[in-house]
Amino acid sequence: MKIMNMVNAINDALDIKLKEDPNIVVYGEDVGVEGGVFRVTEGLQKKHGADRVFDSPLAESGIVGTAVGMAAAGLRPVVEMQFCGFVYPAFNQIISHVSRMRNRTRGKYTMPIVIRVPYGGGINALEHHSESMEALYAHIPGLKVVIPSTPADAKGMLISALESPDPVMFMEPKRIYRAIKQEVSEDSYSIPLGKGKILHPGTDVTVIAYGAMVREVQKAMVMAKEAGISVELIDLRSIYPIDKELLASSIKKTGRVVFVAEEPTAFGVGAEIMAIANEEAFLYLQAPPKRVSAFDTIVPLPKGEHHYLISPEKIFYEIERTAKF
Amino acid sequence: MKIMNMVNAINDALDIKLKEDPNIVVYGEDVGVEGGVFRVTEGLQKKHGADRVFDSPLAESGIVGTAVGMAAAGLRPVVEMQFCGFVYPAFNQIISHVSRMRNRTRGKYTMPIVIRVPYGGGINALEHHSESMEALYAHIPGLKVVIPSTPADAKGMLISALESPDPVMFMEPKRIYRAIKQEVSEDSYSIPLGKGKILHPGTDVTVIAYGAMVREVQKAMVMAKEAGISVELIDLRSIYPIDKELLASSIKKTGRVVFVAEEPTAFGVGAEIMAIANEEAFLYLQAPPKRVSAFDTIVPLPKGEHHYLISPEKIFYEIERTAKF
Amino acid sequence: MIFKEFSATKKRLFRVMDDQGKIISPSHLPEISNELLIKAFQDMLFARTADQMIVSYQRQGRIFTYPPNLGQEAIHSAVAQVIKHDDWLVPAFREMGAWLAKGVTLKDLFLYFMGNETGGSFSSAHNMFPVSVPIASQLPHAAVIGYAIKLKKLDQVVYAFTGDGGTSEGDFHEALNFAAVWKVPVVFIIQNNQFAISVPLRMQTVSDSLAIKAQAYGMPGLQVDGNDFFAMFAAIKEAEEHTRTGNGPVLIEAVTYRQGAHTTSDDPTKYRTREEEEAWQKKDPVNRLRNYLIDKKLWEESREEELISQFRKEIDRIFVEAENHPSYPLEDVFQYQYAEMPDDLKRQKIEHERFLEWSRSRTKKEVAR
Amino acid sequence: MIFKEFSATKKRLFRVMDDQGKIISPSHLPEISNELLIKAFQDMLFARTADQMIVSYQRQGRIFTYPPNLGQEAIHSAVAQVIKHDDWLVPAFREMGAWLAKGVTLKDLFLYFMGNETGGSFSSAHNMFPVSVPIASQLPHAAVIGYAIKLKKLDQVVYAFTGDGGTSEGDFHEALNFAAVWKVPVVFIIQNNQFAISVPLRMQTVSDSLAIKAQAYGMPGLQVDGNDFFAMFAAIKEAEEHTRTGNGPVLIEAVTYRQGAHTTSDDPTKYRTREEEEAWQKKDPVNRLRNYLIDKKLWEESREEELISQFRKEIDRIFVEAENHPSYPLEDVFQYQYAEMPDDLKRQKIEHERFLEWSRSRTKKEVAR
Ligand SMILES: Cc1ncc(C[n+]2csc(CCOP(=O)(O)OP(=O)(O)O)c2C)c(N)n1
Ligand SMILES: Cc1ncc(C[n+]2csc(CCOP(=O)(O)OP(=O)(O)O)c2C)c(N)n1
Ligand SMILES: [Mg+2]
Ligand SMILES: [Mg+2]
Repeated sequence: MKIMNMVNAINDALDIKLKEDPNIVVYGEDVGVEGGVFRVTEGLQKKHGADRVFDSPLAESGIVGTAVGMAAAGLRPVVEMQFCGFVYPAFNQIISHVSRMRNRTRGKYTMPIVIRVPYGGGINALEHHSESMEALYAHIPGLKVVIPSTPADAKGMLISALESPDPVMFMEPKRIYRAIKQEVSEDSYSIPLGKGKILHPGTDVTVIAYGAMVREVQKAMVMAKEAGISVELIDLRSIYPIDKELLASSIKKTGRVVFVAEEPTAFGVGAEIMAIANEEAFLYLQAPPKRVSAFDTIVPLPKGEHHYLISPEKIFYEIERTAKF
Repeated sequence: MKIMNMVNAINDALDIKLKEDPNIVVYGEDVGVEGGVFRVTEGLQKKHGADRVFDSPLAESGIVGTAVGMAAAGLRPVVEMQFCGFVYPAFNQIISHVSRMRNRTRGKYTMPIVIRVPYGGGINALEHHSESMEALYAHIPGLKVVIPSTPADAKGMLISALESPDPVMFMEPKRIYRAIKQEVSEDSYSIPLGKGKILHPGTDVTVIAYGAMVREVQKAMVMAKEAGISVELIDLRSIYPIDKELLASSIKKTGRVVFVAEEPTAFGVGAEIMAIANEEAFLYLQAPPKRVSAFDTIVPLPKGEHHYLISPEKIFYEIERTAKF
Repeated sequence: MIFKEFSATKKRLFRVMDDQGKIISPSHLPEISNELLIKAFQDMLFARTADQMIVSYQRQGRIFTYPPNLGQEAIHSAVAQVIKHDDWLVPAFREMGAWLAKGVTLKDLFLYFMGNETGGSFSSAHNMFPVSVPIASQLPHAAVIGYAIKLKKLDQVVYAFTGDGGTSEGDFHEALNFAAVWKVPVVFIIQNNQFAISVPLRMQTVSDSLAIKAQAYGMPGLQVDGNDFFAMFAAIKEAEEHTRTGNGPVLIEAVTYRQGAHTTSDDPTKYRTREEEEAWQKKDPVNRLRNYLIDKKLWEESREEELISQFRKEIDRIFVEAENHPSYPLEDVFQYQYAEMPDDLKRQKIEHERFLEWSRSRTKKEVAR
Repeated sequence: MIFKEFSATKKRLFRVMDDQGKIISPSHLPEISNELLIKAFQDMLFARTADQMIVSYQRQGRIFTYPPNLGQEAIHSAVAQVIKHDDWLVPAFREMGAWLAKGVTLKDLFLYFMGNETGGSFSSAHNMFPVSVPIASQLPHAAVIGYAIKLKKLDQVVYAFTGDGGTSEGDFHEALNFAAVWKVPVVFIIQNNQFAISVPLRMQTVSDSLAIKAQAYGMPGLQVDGNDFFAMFAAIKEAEEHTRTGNGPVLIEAVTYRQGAHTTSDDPTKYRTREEEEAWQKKDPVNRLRNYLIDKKLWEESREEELISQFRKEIDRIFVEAENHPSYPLEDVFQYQYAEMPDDLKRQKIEHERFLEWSRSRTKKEVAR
């Protein structure tokens, strides 16, 4: 065991798998010499060679598009998109090829590609640097979309992603890249994709969150506890496939749902959670499932971001309203 | 009044507005000489000149990106994306600029751009030619996303779009481009964006649809009537802004909701409808709101498409199940 | 040396024979055995026959949309004669002759254009990508198969196709740049058939040629008469050697003409003149090579008729076979989307099957009434 | 004629003065009045002073991330001297001197980098786009402002910036192609500062130059010493005349060096050597022009110190003003997203205000306890 933050944990997972699997290559803008703008790939080029960990030209469509060719030719590319706001140029490659090559070729070519995407707000960033667009990927058939909330999960989930026969959007909540430290095993271990996790059992309200919002919910839970509300906290971890079973059983127990995320609200992940609550546990619902997510506007620059970010207090406010409904 | 199909009606709207507004320019791949692969812009270049209706190089990001420049410089570009499956290269321009320029520049530059997108399945098309990706656009703050279901609506809604101060994704259900004919006024008239419409009042189940699915629901309603189920049919028309008021009042009345769309189900428009049903009418719901939409797979080629398309019978099946819940 | 001599920067079109099939530049006539030459010609005939039959099947409503290859066969045949079993082919969608060389069966091809996914994977074609419908999006794939080849030290090269229209897409640019920077073995072939659907080349780009775009990436570029089999063969050969020996990618612009419609749903009379079409028909690649072969006594017109009727029988037999191929089950819509089907998809399938059962029993009841 | 004489195809860098500021090609010395030349130099000094102060404000934690301009000022000043009031500027994010010429106020600039949207719109700058963070995505905008200019028969040209890294993006390609095909008045300027964050040019492209990429679009391309004010001024002047008179777009590669970090969060020592940095410092554009001016008795070192201290006072005054600018209200998050706020957004705002009210009363209660 070793104390790691999420950056260390992701780096460790990459390091381990680069050693284990000669087909893995890691590339993207600045991931080589520089080790990535968030230093996530730091040291990997030195250790594994510039053939396997390297910089690419500044072209996201090219980065993902080349990954498609590599995957078809038997490699396992891990590409970094520098920020969630810069994945868009690669959308055509992601939707038209990465997500559907297996289906289109009836399994002849598969796409074991991991696309790493630092995402989310709260880091006083420039415009286009704070986006949370996981819902877009979750709607595209053929992708897996996962988001860890702790260093230990990040490592185990990334190792799973690096063993996944199908493409994975591995979204990294950059706000907590270095904010959370914990003991993480130095071994190679994997956490299955597609499974959520009950972080805290409770009886009154099911709160569903992921990524950086898990920590915010945990802060809100202190207030909830004071107010005598028992919260069951679920870390969704996987946006698609989504763990309906876990969600259903928790919602059936509590009858109340609060969903918390950084994404813009309309047509987001939260909507799917609302749908699931109905489809899976309609007769158990005692209050309308509630979305606590961002306004349907662009993320403001730092000076306005406090208006926009989801605060623990707001989460508590909605938990309380739902509990009292 | 004149008998028109949707192709005629859209052409007519463009023609009228090209005459009225000297700032409108219409361009895209094959829209000039050829009049578009669906002949929607047929004759417009002859009438309005090659300066205002013209072909562009084959580059969707360039097409939308240039529209941004034109809009900032005071024009009103109407661009055609040849198929919904070919918008993806333009995603970066749509998300990073079209949708947010007004907000980023605090209104200094606005984006009165109409992006026309023929979409949907059921036309025996090649791969990538049958997609229904409206949910992706609906999730992006700053866009309007509208879909007509009749020639008359298409004309009135397009005229509104061409007068909108903000960007509109104008999605055209190509399956019914020529399938529905009706009397359409030859005048300039507009139908406000953001408003749905009750096509058929009813008391037992609210069925919400748009685009080509409206007609399929109408077929299912014949069966429902036979089965003694009174369906209230809402044509959503606008995906964003979404007409929550109309939805809420209908759902409160019937207590039952069936949503019908061609899109893949997970994280789609249907999820938002499920959320709205809960947020707006929780206490009135008598059955779990139901989504009747496509599997979360790519659209099969024509020989497999019958497995995938939503049939009137399936719609009826779900209406009945919901009515009997 | 052709790439040097006719470098795109010199604005010279590389040709070996004239429009009638007379050799105008004997020094550039590539070495090619008579057998291979005759095979190359027969390949062109076969592809052309299949192509024309598919168009007529389409008119009969027996297949869906199809993009005719008529007039572009020399390009495909040149690649076909050079490409090796382990080499990769990354197609656009209009180079049937090259696909056949990679082992695509006619049956798969027919199935695909009949709208049956079973065919579209081209399962029998080793190291070949599926057709790429989103224009130019296949080029980054091609670029980096080359990287995998380099990394694994394999003896392979990649042939990648795009059209003239495809050169306008950002992916064209990104792909060529990646390939050049990473110095990988790829032969990029632009089929400049003068049109992207209805849009003529001059509205696509105003560069001196398409080949000259190679300059932007620091790779050799060559403009070739794509209707001249010898020129194409020589160009592909040299490109292949250049790239296989570690010198990085090359770009070939094959100047040709799409004699047919863009696809079977297109009507070219809307955007081009009969005169233009006729002018290009005079440069038809099959006729040119035939003239040459007849002149050299390597071919007789009489032989051709028989051969073609043989081809036609064979093609039709396979077409009927494809028509009788079972249409695919519901299962197939689901099973290939992920390696392991997510629960959600499983449930969608089960729910749909439940509906189908209900539907069947309902129909029975209706019938019973 | 520079564009002909030094056409990118000839692989010659256009320079007028050497690294010390000595004129090495008098025939190319552009006509420029002494007044304008001194203004150009003072513009460079001002921009550099502001730039350096912003970096130090950032170190003090008074602004957020900032991309320093150090070493690239000659390019911006050359544009600043040529650009007209009605001309358009489409920036990337590292050409402050050009922004100031378009009327961007320092206060807006500071507000923007302090993270206040109010500044980011650059409301006082006529015909100027906001900063474009997604690399190269601004270039298609620039391309087609030109179309609007043509259509409306306006007397305007567009200046568009990108970095060397930006040339790899598909949008670079699409934009230049559109502009050339539509023959619109745009001057594309690549600031080749040798790096895209940590990635050196040779890993970005292996073309002979960036200017030569113009070949791919059929437009003139010129590689200029971007640290040579005279060369830049002459190039921009000629480009402007060329494009304003209806000859279509041009591409200028300005060869320079980013002397500072990529942004204030970057550490260049990770990816480049001290030697390299020092070699480029010797070619510093401000020093070169200063040497020239002093040599020509147009400037005295003594004057500079005073001027800079004056600049510093002014800059600091405005900076403090920006710091005291009211932070923006909740309203501003919502009100600019659409012309007319959709009901949904209105409700989100109202709901949030309700929460804020609850929060305030809760805090009061806590305090009361
Ligand atoms: C990204 C994308 N945009 C548009 C289309 C529609 N489309 C299909 S073929 C074609 C023209 C292609 O022209 P070219 O590259 O010259 O190839 P050709 O058809 O002439 O062989 C277009 C616009 C598409 N398939 N993909
Ligand atoms: C589409 C996109 N991808 C990645 C980034 C992150 N990024 C910001 S600046 C930069 C490098 C830009 O290099 P260059 O174009 O040479 O401009 P310079 O910074 O040198 O002025 C990168 C990769 C971005 N802003 N946009
Ligand atoms: Mg073509
Ligand atoms: Mg740079």
